[in-house]
Amino acid sequence: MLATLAFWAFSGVAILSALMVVVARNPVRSVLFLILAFFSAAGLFVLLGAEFLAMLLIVVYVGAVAVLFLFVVMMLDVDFTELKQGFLEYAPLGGLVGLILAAELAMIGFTWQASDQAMALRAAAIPEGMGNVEALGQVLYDDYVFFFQMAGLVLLVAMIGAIVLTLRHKPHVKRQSVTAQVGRKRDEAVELVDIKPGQGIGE
Amino acid sequence: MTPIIIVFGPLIAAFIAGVFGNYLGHRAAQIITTFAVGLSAILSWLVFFDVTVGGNTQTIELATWMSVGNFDVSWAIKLDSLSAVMLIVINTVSALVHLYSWGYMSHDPHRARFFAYLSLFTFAMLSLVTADNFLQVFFGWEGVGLASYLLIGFWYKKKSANDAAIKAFVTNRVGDFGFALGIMAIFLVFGSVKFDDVFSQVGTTDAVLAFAGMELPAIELIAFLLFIGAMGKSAQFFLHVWLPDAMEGPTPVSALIHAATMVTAGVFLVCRAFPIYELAPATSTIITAIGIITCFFAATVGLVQNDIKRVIAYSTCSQLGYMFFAAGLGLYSAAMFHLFTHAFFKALLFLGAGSVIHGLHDEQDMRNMGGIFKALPATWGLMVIGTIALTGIGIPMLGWGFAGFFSKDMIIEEAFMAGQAGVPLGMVAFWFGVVVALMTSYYSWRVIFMTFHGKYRGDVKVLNSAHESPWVMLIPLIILAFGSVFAGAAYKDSFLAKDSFAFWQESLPPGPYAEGNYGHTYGAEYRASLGETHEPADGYATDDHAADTHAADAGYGDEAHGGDAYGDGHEGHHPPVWVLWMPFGATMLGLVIAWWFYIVKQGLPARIAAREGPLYKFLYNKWYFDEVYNFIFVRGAKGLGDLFWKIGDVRIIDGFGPNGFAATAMATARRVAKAQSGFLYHYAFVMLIGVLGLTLWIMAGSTGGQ
Amino acid sequence: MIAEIPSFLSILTFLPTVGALVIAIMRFTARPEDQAKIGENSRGVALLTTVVALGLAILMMIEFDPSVAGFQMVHEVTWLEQIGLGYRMGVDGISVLLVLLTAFLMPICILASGSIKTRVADYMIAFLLLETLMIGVFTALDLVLFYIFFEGGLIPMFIIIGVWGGQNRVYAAFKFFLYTLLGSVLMLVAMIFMFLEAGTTDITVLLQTEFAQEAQTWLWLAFFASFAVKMPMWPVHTWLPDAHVQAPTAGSVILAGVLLKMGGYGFMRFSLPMFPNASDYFAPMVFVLSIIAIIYTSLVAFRQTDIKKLIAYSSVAHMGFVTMGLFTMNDVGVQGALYQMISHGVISGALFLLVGVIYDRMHTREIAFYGGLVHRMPVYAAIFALFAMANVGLPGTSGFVGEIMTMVGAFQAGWWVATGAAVGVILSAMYMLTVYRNVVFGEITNPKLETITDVDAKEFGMLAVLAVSTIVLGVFSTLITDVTAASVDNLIANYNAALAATAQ
Amino acid sequence: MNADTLYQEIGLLTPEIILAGGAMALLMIGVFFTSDRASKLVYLASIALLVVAGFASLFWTGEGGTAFSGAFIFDDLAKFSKVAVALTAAMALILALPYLEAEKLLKIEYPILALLAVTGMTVMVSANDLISMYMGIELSALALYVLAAFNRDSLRASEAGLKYFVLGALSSGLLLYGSSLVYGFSGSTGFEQIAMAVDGGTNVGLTFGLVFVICGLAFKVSAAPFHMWTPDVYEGAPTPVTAFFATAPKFAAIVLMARVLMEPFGAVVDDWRDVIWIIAVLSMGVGAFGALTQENIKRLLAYSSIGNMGYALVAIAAASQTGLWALLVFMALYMIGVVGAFGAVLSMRTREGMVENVSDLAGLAQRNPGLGWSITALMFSIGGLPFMVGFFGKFFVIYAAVQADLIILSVLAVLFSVVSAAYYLRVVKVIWFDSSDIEFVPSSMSVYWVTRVAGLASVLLLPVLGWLVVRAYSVGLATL
Amino acid sequence: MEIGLGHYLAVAAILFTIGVFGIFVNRKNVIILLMSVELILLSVNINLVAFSSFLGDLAGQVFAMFVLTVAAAEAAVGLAILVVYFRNRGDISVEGVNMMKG
Repeated sequence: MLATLAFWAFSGVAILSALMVVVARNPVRSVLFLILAFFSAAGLFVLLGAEFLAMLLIVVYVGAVAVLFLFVVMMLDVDFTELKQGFLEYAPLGGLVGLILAAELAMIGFTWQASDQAMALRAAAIPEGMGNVEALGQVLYDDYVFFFQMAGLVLLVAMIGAIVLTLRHKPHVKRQSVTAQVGRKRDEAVELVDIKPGQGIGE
Repeated sequence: MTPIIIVFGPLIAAFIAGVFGNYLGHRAAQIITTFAVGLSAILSWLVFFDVTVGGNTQTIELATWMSVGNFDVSWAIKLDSLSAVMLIVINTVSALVHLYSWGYMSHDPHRARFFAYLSLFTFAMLSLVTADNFLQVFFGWEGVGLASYLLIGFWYKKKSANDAAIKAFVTNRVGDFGFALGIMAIFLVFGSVKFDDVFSQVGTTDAVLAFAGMELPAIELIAFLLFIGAMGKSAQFFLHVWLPDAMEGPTPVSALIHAATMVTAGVFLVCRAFPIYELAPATSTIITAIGIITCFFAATVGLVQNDIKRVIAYSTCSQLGYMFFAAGLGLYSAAMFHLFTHAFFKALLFLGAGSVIHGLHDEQDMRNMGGIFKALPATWGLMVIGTIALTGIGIPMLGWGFAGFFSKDMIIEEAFMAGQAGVPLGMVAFWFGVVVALMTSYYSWRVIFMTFHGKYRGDVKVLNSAHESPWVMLIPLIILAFGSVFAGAAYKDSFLAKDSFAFWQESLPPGPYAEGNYGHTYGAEYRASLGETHEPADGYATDDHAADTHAADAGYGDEAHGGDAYGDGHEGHHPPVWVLWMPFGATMLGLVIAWWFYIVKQGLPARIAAREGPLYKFLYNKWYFDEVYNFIFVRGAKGLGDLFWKIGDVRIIDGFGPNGFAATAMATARRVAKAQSGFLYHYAFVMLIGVLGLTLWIMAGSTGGQ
Repeated sequence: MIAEIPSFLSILTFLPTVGALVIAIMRFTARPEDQAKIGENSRGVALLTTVVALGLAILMMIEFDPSVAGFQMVHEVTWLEQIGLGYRMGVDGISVLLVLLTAFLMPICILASGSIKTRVADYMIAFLLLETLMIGVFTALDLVLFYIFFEGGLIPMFIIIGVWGGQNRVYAAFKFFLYTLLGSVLMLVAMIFMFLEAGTTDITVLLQTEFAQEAQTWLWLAFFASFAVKMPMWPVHTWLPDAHVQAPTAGSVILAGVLLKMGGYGFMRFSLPMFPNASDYFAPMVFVLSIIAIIYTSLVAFRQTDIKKLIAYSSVAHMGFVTMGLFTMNDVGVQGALYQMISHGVISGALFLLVGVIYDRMHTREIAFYGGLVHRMPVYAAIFALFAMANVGLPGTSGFVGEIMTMVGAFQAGWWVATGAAVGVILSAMYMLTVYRNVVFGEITNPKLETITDVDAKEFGMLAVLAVSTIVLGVFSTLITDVTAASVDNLIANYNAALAATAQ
Repeated sequence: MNADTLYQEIGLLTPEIILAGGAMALLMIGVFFTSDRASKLVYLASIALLVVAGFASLFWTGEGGTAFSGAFIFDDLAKFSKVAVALTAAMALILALPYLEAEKLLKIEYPILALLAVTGMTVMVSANDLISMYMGIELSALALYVLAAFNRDSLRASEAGLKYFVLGALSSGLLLYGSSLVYGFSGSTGFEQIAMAVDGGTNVGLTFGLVFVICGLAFKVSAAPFHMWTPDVYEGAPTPVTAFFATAPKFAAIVLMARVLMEPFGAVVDDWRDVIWIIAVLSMGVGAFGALTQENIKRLLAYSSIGNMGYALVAIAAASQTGLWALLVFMALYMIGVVGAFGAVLSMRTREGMVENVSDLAGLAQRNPGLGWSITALMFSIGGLPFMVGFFGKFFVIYAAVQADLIILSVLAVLFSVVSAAYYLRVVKVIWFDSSDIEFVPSSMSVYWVTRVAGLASVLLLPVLGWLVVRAYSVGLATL
Repeated sequence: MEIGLGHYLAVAAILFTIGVFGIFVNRKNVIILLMSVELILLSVNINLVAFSSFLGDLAGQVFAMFVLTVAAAEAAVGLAILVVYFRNRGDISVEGVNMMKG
C-alpha cells in the first residue's frame, strides 16, 4: 500500500515537474524542476528495485548534469523577458499530437504483453540474494565490459568536443607561461632603452 | 533490247541534260534529248507494228523492285497492243514537242533543264504504259506527276506557276491515294499485283471487303479505287481543278502532258484493267456518270474562257470525259481510239496556240487578239485543221472525215447503242455527247475566230512585230496535222472494226461494234489463227470470254449471249441514221453560232460578258470549284494544322505533359523547400508527425502492405 | 577475315570510344594555347575513326549471312554469372542494317560539323561516344546492356543539343532528356521483371521465354512507354520538334537518322517477339496512334514557319508508318517498317543537312526569310528537290518503298489503317512542296540572300552520297529486304505460333 | 567470460582497437606537440590509421564470429562495411586537409574526432545487441555533432551543430524508447535472442518499438520525414565535414538499419515493410523535389543524399539476400559518387574564397575541363544514369525490389529518379551550357586527384564492378 | 490497486511525450530543448528499469546505466555547442535558429 502511494506520489511529481520544465518561463526554474523530476524518478527506481541506478541518477544527473545546465543558463545571461511570444501558437496542434502519442504509448503500456520466450531469453537474470549494486557489478565488468569501454570512448569524445568547442585562448587575456618563466635568461629580462630628451617613451 | 532503248533512252538523255546541261550547253542538251526521244519514237513505231501486226507481245522483266513474301514487284516492260498504242502516241508527240521546243523555248536561259524535264516525263510515261504490274504503273503515275509538277512550275519565279504546280501535284496525289489503296486491295484479294496474276483470278473471286462500314464486293471496290486514281490523273470532275491551272507551264508542256499523254493515263488505266471493270457494273456506271459530267462541265466552262490555252485545256478535260464515259459503257477500244486521235489534234491545237503565243510575244488573252491570220498564216491553217479534227467534222454516211470524226462520233453512236441495249446511263451519255459536241464546236471555232479573224484588239506594237513561227516549230505542227487528218481514217478498222480482233489481241475487247459487225467472221478467224478454241487456255481476256462477261455481268440485257446483245450479228450493228447525223448536225450548229457571234455580230459576246449575268459568272468562274475547294481543303488544312499545333501540341500535350509536369514539379519543389523552414521546432514537429503517422499506420492495419 | 574474330562486334562498337579517348587525351594533355589546334585535329581523328568504323560495318555486312534467321557474330562474355548478367553482342537481319546505317551516317555528321567552331574536341568526343552507344543498342544481345546503350545515348545528345544548339537549346535539351528518360525508366522495371522471370538477361533466351498473359500486358505497356517516346509516337512526340530545331545540324541528322530508329528496333526486338499476345491485343491502339500521328503531325507540319521544325514534324509522321507497319505483323508490313526506318534515316538526314547548309550561311531557319534560293543555289535546289520528293514518298525513291510496303501490310490488317496512312501521303506532298516553293522558288525578295553561295564540294559530296543511296534503295529495294527477310519471317512465324499456342 | 575467451574475442575488434587506440595515442601526441607541422602529421597519421583499419578488416583471415556474449559480431557484412566505412572516411579526410589548412581550422581534434566517429561506425556495423547499437550510434553521433560545429567562429556552423544536436538527441530518444520496448518484449537486448522471441509471434507493443527504432535509425540515414536536419546541416557545416557526413556515417547507418531489420526482425518483415516502404517513397520524393530549386550545391547534395537513401531503403524493403547485397553495391557505388562530388565542391575556390552555388560552376567545362568532365560523370553517376556505375547501384536495388514483388515501389523509384535527373542535369547544364568568368584557383593535389579519379571511376569502374557485386553477393548469401 | 508494469510504462510514456512536446512547442530557449531531451532519456530509463524489474533481468538496468552515461556526455556536448552558438549569435532564442532554410 505504501508502495502504491509512493508510486503515485513519485510519478505525479515527476510528471508535473516535467511539465513545468517545459512551460516554466524562467529557465532557471526549468532546471530546478528538472532536478525535481530526476529526484522523483530516482524514487520510482527505488520502487522498482534499482537502487544503484537511483543513486546514479541523483549523483550523476542532479550532481553533474543539472548543475551544468544551471551554470550554462546563468553564464549565457539571456534577457529572458524577450523570449515569450509565440509559445501558444502551435500549442493546440502540438498538444493534440502529444496527446495522441501519449495515449498510444500508454495504451501500449497497459496492454503490455511480453514474448512467451522472454523469460527464457534473459541474458542476465537478477541473481537471488544479492544486492542490486553487487549484481550489477558482477555483470558490468564481465559480459558488459565492451559497453563499458565504449562508454569511456563516448565520454572521451564529449570531453574533446567540449574542449575544442569552448576553450578559447583569448588574445587579450594574459596567461601564465610556465616554460617561459622558467626559461628566462638574465639578459632578456631587462631592456635598456636610451631615451632622448623631449621625446618620451614612444613605440 | 529495243524496248529497253525506247524506255530508258529518254531517262538517260534526261539525266545527261539535267545534270550536265550546264557543262554541255543548251544546244547539246536539246540535241541529246530530242535524239533520244526521236529514236524512241521511231523504235516504238517499229514495235507497234511488231506487236499489232506481228503479234509479238512480250514481257521483259528487268529487275526486281520489291520482293517481300508474296509482294513481288518487278521492273518490267510489257509490250502488247495497248502499250504499243500508248508508246507511239507518247513517243511521237513527245518527239515532236521536243523538236517544237527548240524554237519555242529558244529564248529561255534554262532550256537544258526544260529538255531534261521533258525527257524525264517521257520516261515516266513510258514506264507507266509498259508496266506489267500495278505498282510500276503507280511508279510511272507519280513519276509523270512529278514531271508535270516540275514543268508546270518551270518558270519558278512566277508565284502562280508554283502554286499551279503544287495544286497539280497535290490534286493528283488525292487520286493517287485512291490508286494506292486500290493496289493494296488488289494485293489483299489476289495476293499479287501483277496484271497476269490478277486478271486471271478476277472471274473466280467473290471476295467481299468491308469498307467504310459497308460490305462491298472486292472487285467493285478495287475498280472504284483505281478509278479515283484515274480521275486525278485525267482531271475528271471533282479532281479536274488542277488542269486549267496547269496551263501556267510552257505551252509545249501543255501539249505533251496536259493534252496528249499524261491526262490520258487514267483512260489507259481503266482500259488496262478492263477485266476488273467488266465485272464491276456499279463502278462502271459511276465512271460513265463522272465522264458525262466532266464532259459537259468542262465544255460549259470552255465556252466563256478568254485565255487561249485555258479554252483548249477545258476542251481536253471535256474530251477526256468522252473517253471515260466510253470506258464506263464498256467501249474500251473506242475510248482508246479517241485517246489516240485526240493526242494528235489536241497536241496540234496546243502547239498551234503556242505558235500564236510565241508569235505575239507571250500574249495569251484572246481578247487582245483578232485578225492575225495574215501575220500567222501557216499557224492559222494548221489550227483550223486541228479544230476541224477536234470538232469531228466528217460525212457520216461516207465514212470520210477528220480524225475526231471517227473517234468521237463512234463514242456517241455506241453510247446510243448501249443505251438502247439497256446499259445504265447509255442514253444520257448519248444526248450529252451530242450537246457537248455542239459546245465543242462552238468554243473551238470561237478560238479560231477570236484569234485569227475580225479586228485586232491588242497592242499594235505587238501586232507589228508578230511573226510566223520558225520551221522547227512548224514541222511538228505539220506532222501532227497530218495525223489529225488521217489517223482516224487510217486506224478506224484496226481499233474498232474488222481488224480490231487481230489488233488488240488479248489486251482489249474490240468492242460491240466490232463484235456486232465482224465478230463472227474476223473474230473467228483471229481465234483460229491463234489456234484456240472457245475455251480460254489460260489468258484472262480472250475476246469471247470478255464479251460473255460483258454481257452477262455488266447487265447489258437478259439476252442469251453477249455478241447478240447489240443486235443480230448478221444484220450488223448499226445505229439509226438520225443518230449518225446528230453529232454532225450539232457540230455544224456550233460552228454557225460561233460564226454568228464572232464574225457577224462582233462585240456582242463582249457585251454579254460585260453584263456579268449569273450564268456567265458561274461559268466564267468554273462553277466556283476553286473557291469551294480553297475554303474546304486549303483553309481547312490550315485551320486544322493550327488547331493541332497551337492547341493540340502546345496547349494540351505540352501544357499538360512536359511543361505542365515541369511546372507541377517546380511547384512541389518550392513547397518542399518552404517546408524546410529552418525552424528547429518545425523539424522536430515533422519528425513527430512522422512517428505518429507511422505508428498509426501500423495500428490501422498491421499487415497493410503494398 | 577480320570479321570472323569473335569480338568483332565489340571492336566495331567500341572503336569510336577509342577515338573519343584519343581526343580526350589530346584535349586534356594539351596546353591551353594549343586547344584550338587540338580542336582541328580532333576533326581528323573523329573522321578517321568513323570511317574506319564504317569500313568495319561494311565488313560486317559482307560477312553477314542473310539466309540465317538467328543471331550472328555472337560474342559472349559472362560477367556476373551468379545472377545471370552477361555481356553479349550479336546481329541479325533486323539489326545489321541499322548498325550499317549508323556507321554510314556518322562520317557525314562529322563532315557536316564544319560550322562548329567552339569546343570542337568536346563535340567530337560526344559524337564518338554517341556512335558507340548507338551501335551498341543494335548489337547488344543482353537486356541490361541494351538498356545501358539505349539510355546512355541521352547523355552525349543532351550535351550536343545543349552546348552547340540554337537559341532555346536548354529547354530543348532538358525536354529531350527527361521525356525520353521518363519513357524508358518504366521499361527498366519491366526488364528487371523479365530478368527475374527468365533468370537471365540474354535476349536470345528471352526470345524463347513465354511470359504469362497478364504479365505480358504490363510488360508491353512498359516497353511501349519507352519506345513510343523514342519513336516518337503521338501524343508523346512533342520533344522531337524542340530537340530537332535546337540541335546542331549533325545532331539533328543523328537524332532523326538513328535515335528515332531505336524505338522501332525496340518494338521489333522486344515487344513483338517477347509479348506476342499483348502486341496482338494492343495493335489496334497502335494503329490508331500511328494514323493520328501521320495525319495530325502532317497538318501541324504544314503550318510551321521554321523549316527544321517542319522536317521534325514530318519525321514524326514518317515514324507513324513504321509503327503502323510493325504491328501489322505480316511480312510486307514489318519489312516495310524496317525499310522505312532505314530510308527515313537517309532522307531525313539529308533534309537536315540541307537545312544546315542554308543555316550555316544565313543563321536562320525561318521559312519566310528565304525564297528564290534557286537563283543563287541551283545545285542546292536540285538536291533539295530530290529529297523533298523522297520525303513525299515518290516512287523511285526509298521513301516510297517503305511507305507502300507498310501500307500494303496495313491494308491487310484493316482497310482503315491504310486509308488513314494514305491521307498522310497526300498531306506530305502538301507541306513539303509548299515549303520547297517558299524556300527555293520565287524571286529573291530578301536582299541578304543575294550573296548566298551554292553548296561547296564537301556538302555536295555528302548529299550526293545520300542522294545515290536514296535512289538506289528506291529502285532496288531487295538490297535491304533480302537481308531482313529471314529474320523477319522468323519473327512473324514465332509470333503467329505463339498466338496460336495461346489461342488453344 | 575469462581471459582466454577475451583474448580470442578481442581479435575480432582489431579495427576498432586500431582506431580507438590510435586516436588516443595521436591525441597524446597532438596535445604535447602543438606546432602546425605536428598537427598535420597527426592528421596524416589518422588517415593512415583509417587505411590500416580498413585493410585490417579487409585482410582479416579469421573465422569471424561474435564477441562479448554476442554483443559484437564480425561477419562478412561487418567486414564489407568496415572496409567501406574506413576507406570512405579516409577519402573524406584526404579531401578535408587542404580546406582545413586554408581556413585555419587544422586542429588535431578534427582527425581525432573523426577517428572516434569512425570507431563508432565500425561498432554500429558490428552491432549485434541493442546496447552496442546505441553505443556505436552515440559514439559516432557525438563526434559528428562536434564536427558539425567545428568551425566555432562561424554562425552557420554552430547553427548546424545545434540543429543536428537537438534533432539527433530527439532521434536517440526515439531509438531508445523503441529499444526499451523491444527489450521489454523479448527480455533481452541481443539480436539473436530478439530474433528468437520475435519468431514466436509479435504483438503491437513490439511493432511500436520497432517503428520507434526505425524512426531513430531513419534519422541517421536522413530518410524522410526524419531528414529535416540534413539540408541545413550540410549547408552550415564546414564543407569537409559535410563530405564526411555524407559518406561513412550514411554507410554505417544504413548497414545497421539493414542488419537490425533483417536479422532480429527478419521474421516479421510484414510488420515493418510498410514503414520502410513509406519512408523510402517519402525520401525519394523529398530528395527529388527538394533539390530542384536549390542553388547551394551542398544543399543540393543534401537532398540528393536524402533521395539516394530512399533507394537504399527500397533495397531494405526487399528484405532479402538480394536486397542486402544490392544495398551494399548501391551504397559502395554511391560513396564513390559522393566522395567525388564533394571533392568537386571543395575545388570551388576562387581568389575570394570558397563558393558553393551551382551557378558558380558555370562554364566549367571550358575553364577547367578536367573538373567539368568529372562533375558531369559524377552527377550522372549519382543520378543513376547509364552508362555510369551509379546506374548499376540503382539497377540492383530495383532488381531486389521487383524480386520481392514491390512493383509499385520500383515504379515509384524509377519515376522519382526521372525527377531527380532534372537537377543533376541542371548541374551539368550549368557546367556545359552556361558561361561565366569566375576562375577557380587550382585545387591541391589531393582534391584534384580524388575528384578526377572518382569521376573516372564513375565511368570506368564497370570492370571492377563485377568484383564488387560478387563480394556483396557473397556477403548477402553469408549474412541472411 | 496493484501497481503493475503498465503504470510505470504509462508514466514513462507521459514523460516521453512531455519531452517531445517540449522540443516542438518551445520557442523560448534552446536550453529548454536540451532539458526536454533529458526528460526523454529519463522516460526511457524508467521504461528500461521497469522492464528490467518485471522481467527479473539485469540487462535493462545496465542499459539504463549506459543511457545515463551517454546522456551526461550528450549534455556536455550539447551545452558546448550551445555556448558556441551563443557566442556567435548572442542569443539563444529558438526562433532565431533559422539562418539556413529552403
